[in-house]
Amino acid sequence: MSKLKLAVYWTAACGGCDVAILDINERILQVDEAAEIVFWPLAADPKYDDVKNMPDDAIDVCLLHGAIRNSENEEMARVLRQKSKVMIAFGSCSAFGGIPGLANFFDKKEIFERVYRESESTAGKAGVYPSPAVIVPEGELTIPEFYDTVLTLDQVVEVDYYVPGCPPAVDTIWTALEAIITGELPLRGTVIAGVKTLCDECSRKKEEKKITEIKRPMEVEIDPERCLLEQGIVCCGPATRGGCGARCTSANMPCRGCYGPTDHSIDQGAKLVSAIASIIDSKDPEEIKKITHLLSDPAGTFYRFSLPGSMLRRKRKEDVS
Amino acid sequence: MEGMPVIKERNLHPQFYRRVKMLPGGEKIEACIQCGTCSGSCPSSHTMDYTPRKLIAMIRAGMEEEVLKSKAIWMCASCYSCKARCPRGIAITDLMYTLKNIAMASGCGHKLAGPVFYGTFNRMVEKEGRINEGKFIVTFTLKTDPFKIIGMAPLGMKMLAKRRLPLKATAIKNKEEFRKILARIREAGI
Amino acid sequence: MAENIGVYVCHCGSNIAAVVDCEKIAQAASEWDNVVIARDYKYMCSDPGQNLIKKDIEEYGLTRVVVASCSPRMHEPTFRKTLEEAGLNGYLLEMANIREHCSWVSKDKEAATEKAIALTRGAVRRVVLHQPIKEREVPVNKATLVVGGGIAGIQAALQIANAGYPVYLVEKKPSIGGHMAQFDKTFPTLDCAACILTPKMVDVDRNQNIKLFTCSEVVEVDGYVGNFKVKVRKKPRYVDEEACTGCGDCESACVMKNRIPSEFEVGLGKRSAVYIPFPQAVPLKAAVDEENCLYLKKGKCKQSCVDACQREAIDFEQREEIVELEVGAIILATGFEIFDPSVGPQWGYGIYDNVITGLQFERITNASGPTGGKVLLKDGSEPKKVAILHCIGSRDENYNKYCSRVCCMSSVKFAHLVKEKTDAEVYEFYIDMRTFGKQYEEFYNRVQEEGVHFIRGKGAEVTEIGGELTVRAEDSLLGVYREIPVDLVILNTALVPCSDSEKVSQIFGVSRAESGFFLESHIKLDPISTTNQGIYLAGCCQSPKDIPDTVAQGSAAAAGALAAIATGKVTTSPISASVNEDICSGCKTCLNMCAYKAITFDENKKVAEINEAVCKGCGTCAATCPSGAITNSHFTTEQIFAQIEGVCENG
Amino acid sequence: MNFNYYPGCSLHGAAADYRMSINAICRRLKMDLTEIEDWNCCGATAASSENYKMALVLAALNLVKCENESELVVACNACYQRLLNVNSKFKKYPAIKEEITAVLAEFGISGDPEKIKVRHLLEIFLEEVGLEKIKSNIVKPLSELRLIPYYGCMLVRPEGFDDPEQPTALDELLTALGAQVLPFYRKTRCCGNAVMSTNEKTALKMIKEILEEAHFRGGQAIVVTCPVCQLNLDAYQDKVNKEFGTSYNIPVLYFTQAMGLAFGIGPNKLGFDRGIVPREDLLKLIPKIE
Repeated sequence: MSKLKLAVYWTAACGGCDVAILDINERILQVDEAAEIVFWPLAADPKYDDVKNMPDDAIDVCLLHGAIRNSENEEMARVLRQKSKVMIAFGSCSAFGGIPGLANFFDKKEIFERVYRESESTAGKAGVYPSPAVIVPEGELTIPEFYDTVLTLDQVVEVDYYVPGCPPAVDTIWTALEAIITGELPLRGTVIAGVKTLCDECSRKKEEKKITEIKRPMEVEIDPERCLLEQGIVCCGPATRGGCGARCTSANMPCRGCYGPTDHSIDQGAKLVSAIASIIDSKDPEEIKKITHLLSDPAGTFYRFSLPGSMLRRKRKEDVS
Repeated sequence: MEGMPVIKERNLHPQFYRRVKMLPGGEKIEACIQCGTCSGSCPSSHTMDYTPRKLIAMIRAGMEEEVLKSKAIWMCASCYSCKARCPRGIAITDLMYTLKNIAMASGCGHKLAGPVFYGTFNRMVEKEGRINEGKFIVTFTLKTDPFKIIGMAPLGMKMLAKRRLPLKATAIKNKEEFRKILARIREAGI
Repeated sequence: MAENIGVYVCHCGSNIAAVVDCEKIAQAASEWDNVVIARDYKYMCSDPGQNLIKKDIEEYGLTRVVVASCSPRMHEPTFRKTLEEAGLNGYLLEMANIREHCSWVSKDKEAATEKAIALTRGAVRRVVLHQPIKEREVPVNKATLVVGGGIAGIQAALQIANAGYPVYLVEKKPSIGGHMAQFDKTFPTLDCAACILTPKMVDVDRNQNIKLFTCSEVVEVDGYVGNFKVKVRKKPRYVDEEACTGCGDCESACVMKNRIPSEFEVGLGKRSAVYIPFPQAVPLKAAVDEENCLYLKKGKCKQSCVDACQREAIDFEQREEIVELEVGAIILATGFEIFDPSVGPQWGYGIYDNVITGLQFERITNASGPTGGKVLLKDGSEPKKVAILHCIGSRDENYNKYCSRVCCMSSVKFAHLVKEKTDAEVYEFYIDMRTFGKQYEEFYNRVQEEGVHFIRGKGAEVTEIGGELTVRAEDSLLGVYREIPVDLVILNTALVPCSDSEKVSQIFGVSRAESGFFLESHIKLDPISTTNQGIYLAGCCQSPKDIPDTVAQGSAAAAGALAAIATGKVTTSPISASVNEDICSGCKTCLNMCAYKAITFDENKKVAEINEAVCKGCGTCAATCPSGAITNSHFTTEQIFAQIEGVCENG
Repeated sequence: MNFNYYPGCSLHGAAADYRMSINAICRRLKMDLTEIEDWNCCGATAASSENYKMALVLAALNLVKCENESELVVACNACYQRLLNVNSKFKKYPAIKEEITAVLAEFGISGDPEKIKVRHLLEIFLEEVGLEKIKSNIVKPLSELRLIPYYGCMLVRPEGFDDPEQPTALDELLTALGAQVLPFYRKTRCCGNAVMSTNEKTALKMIKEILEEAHFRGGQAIVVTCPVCQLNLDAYQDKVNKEFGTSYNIPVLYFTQAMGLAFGIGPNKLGFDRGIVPREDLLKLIPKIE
């Protein structure tokens, strides 16, 4: 039997997912035994053109991590889709937009203004913005075009499976890789991770969910036994798919929501808003306002990983008349 | 006896009602239930030609001239009892101010003591930025009823004796700009 | 999903058709996916209209039906029945409200029609995802709990007991009778309140089917329609009810005799620490007032009451007990309280001696009251001029927005009683005279003829000028300000919700209106039910009302309860929430959210559980559930989103 | 303690004794009241009567002279209400706020009146200084004095820091000074100043009703919080007596004068001799310092 042909590629992301794959340690040998890596910019030599020259469906499985932020990301996603039998959105960026997706609270113009003009570190001639093409004496130079809106992978190409996480936990990765190696892939569209939310895995004691204060982890001496949310620390666990092994909460840090919503919720951020709102223990509108104002960045907290893939997708664009 | 006064519909001004509704104090007058709590609470309604309640009814009917020429609006002592007690939350004191504003702007009842009093006061403020009470009272009295000055003399003397009438003029420093600002806002109208 | 949908657009006579183009909706609908037939008709709710649907279900093999008409609150049951009669599950129906949401709120025909089309399209999209669900039948416990022993509760209790079913009547005070027992004569016929009330009170006492709990309060209600479990806290009376004969010897012997302001006399009379609330009290038993009994409070008293009682009925060892009851229906008849006019110092209450409330006047004029029925001032003299002020605390944004409904008539009655008993001039200060009941206008007319001065203008201020009480008001018919000197001012105060009504609403799971009174299911068509099935309202706890209306509502509430008891079963709505155990992670976010206490937590499985019989299908938990494990049947996320998408889609 | 301070025109005129007593007790309590730079008249009832925008500008011009997020202490009830009123009016009518802000901006004036908290001097004594501190300064308790607390209308209406009909702040302060504070129903009745010049009869009737109850209650003095009330109740007692055939002779003092007496400050420093109705008899009821 010929070896599985495997590709790993990285679009708008931090690259942590690549490292995470390597975190499976010696089990990488098992992967190597079963699969031939035909494309992996981090670890192997093949170039874009090599991929482009492959026949369609030449790759058995492609793990693509990263959101779609610019024209290059999109182009490569399309190429890899065409060349791969199975496309896996690997990691939160690719599955729901991830951290790069927070840029959807702004638009291209605002981002450029900040980065190339207002930023404290901008020196010299401020206000020169990247442009996709520029004419120099030697001819035209091009760079990828920066998009207004960050997209998830499945907003650009069809995706067969999702492996969430920022980065995916080793166990989650191994489950996915094992399924690939053995060929026992689940139903198309499956999110390869837990079914229930994180609270199911979290060993903290849950008593009564009523809070009168919202606190940040460093502002409080955390009771290591009790549910963080019940201690007033915003934990995204109740609305976040499990499967990660509750690594954060067992390290006394609240869940930040990187595994995204469950199969049964449409919008993780909205679910978090209603869940947090539900447990605030007050009937006085003024007091409620005071409590909620303790949360400094609600949108960024509730949609930290899921904005582009949520119903909101992005901040409303100003109507252009 | 000439019989019951008849108001001809064509002499009414529904637009007056609409205008008042747009100005401070006019907002909720459509909700008035004509209970008279305002008039009953008012320390000066017994001297009014129309009670505050009736004024609201007249505004709603569109009786513009009658309202603006009424003496009642100048009797308001601005004590806000009516506003505090109105069961419909109507800001009646503000409404009275608004009616005075319209009346003064349109020159209605300009000979009444009220508008003269306020006009004199405001001109002094515009000129000096502050009020010298003694000077103001004398100016006002001379404008309205010069003979009254004589009657006022004993109290004036007493005040003077008690060192409560400053003879020194009082004024602000930056009069130029102050006057310009006030002129500018007055030209914006009400 | 392939379904055969029929769309029916109702004209509602001209109610809808005058603004919305019904034909156009039907035409548009006929183009949509799954719609096999779309019609418009003058009255869909009429028999021919319903028959049209039934015929189409058969002929076109319809599997889903959309009716675009009025609010589903009106006719959803009607059309569900139509579907059932044609063999379809009633929940395969969806209604689009194109009357209240379109024609009644718009004059713009084009826009209203466009909106109506959008709403209908939403309904079509949604109905595809509807699932057949079945109503449940639950057995009904035959006993009824009536809370509150005023005239409303008495009427309801007697009605049910006389039909042969058991009733538990729970009253907070030591005696039943409520406010009506304090009244003197009652409008419009002037029969004495006691004469018509006490026979009913005695009936309650004698009726074998009624178990009366006085000095008692309901502290907990669990369960659901047909099967409520109620905990009643029975406070100690410190008097053995079996032994006490109501002779009053203890009362006379009490050290605190005539030292405690009597609640029944609204502070105008004094009582002892052990007392019989009033001569006709039921049960006619003494009770010890814990707050004021020297022995109970300080442990130091010579206990002359114990010595005085030949029946040895005084029992300081009595302790509070919790009684558990099981009932099928509950009637709330918790009544009202009187607005405290001292919050508005302009009325002089609490400042001037001779400014009293209407309820105090009832006691003064009552033959068994503190003055033996004589209308007297504080100094014992007879007033020569009396002012009666309407609307104190009513119709007033600063206090209560609503009209208290009874004050115009009781004020007129007060005027009559003053006239009957004194030679005083009477001035009534009113905003609008509201005498709308049977024989009410006639009564008003009679009192007018007695020479009462009716002044149209609210009494704005009661003050003292030159040592005389003076009412300031505008006589708005004359357009003049008046200061009327009087000797006595009667403030006819608002009827306000009981101060514990919020607590009571939480215990029973009923809602309150903005005014604080309990909220009925439908203000016109179902004024006795609440949103909590099986719990009914009677009397002033729902809104201020006079005795005739209170009695009528008491009977109506009894009829509501009896309907379920007589058939022995009730159907409950199948719309309820459920937990998908495979998804629930046991985060417990939902537990505190249920207003009906339907959610419990299974500590073994570590998942939430919903008791569907208790669940009212409000959807709060489903919205709360962060993992999406809770679904509300008939209101699933998919159904709601399909509807939204249908509404929002252009053209 | 340091506060921005708006005295108002009267304190430089008829209410010289109010000014003196404020200065004396603030020195005693170590409070610094800093008059805002070149303040102008609040407009009283006159500006509002002619043009409500002019009234708002007059008030706003004073407020913008304070630093953002600071407080402005006002001594006169009428000025207090006028200055306080700007913020509620601006909140209620954003368009008016915009218009007025624009006009001020034309003159380079940019402050936001809504950022300034306007407070009455009485409120400051109660809420900032505190009754405890005031009590600790008392050397001559006013226990022999039966005082009528008179608040006037504009301290609490249409808005303010106490109940609009039956406020208690002044009662509390005077009680703390050891005085016998009499129940007084007409404590927020209007003194009629706004109509004194235009409708004297009405104004006299209004004054009479206040004096009537004060007399009936057995008050030895009326204590006020406002120069306008003081002037009306004090200077017109003669006229009231003539008009109604009464013989009222009730001294009217400022609450700050009452405080000064209790603090043992010399009456002359409090302007005590400046009452139209002589106040000197009251001094006999103040204990001598041992």
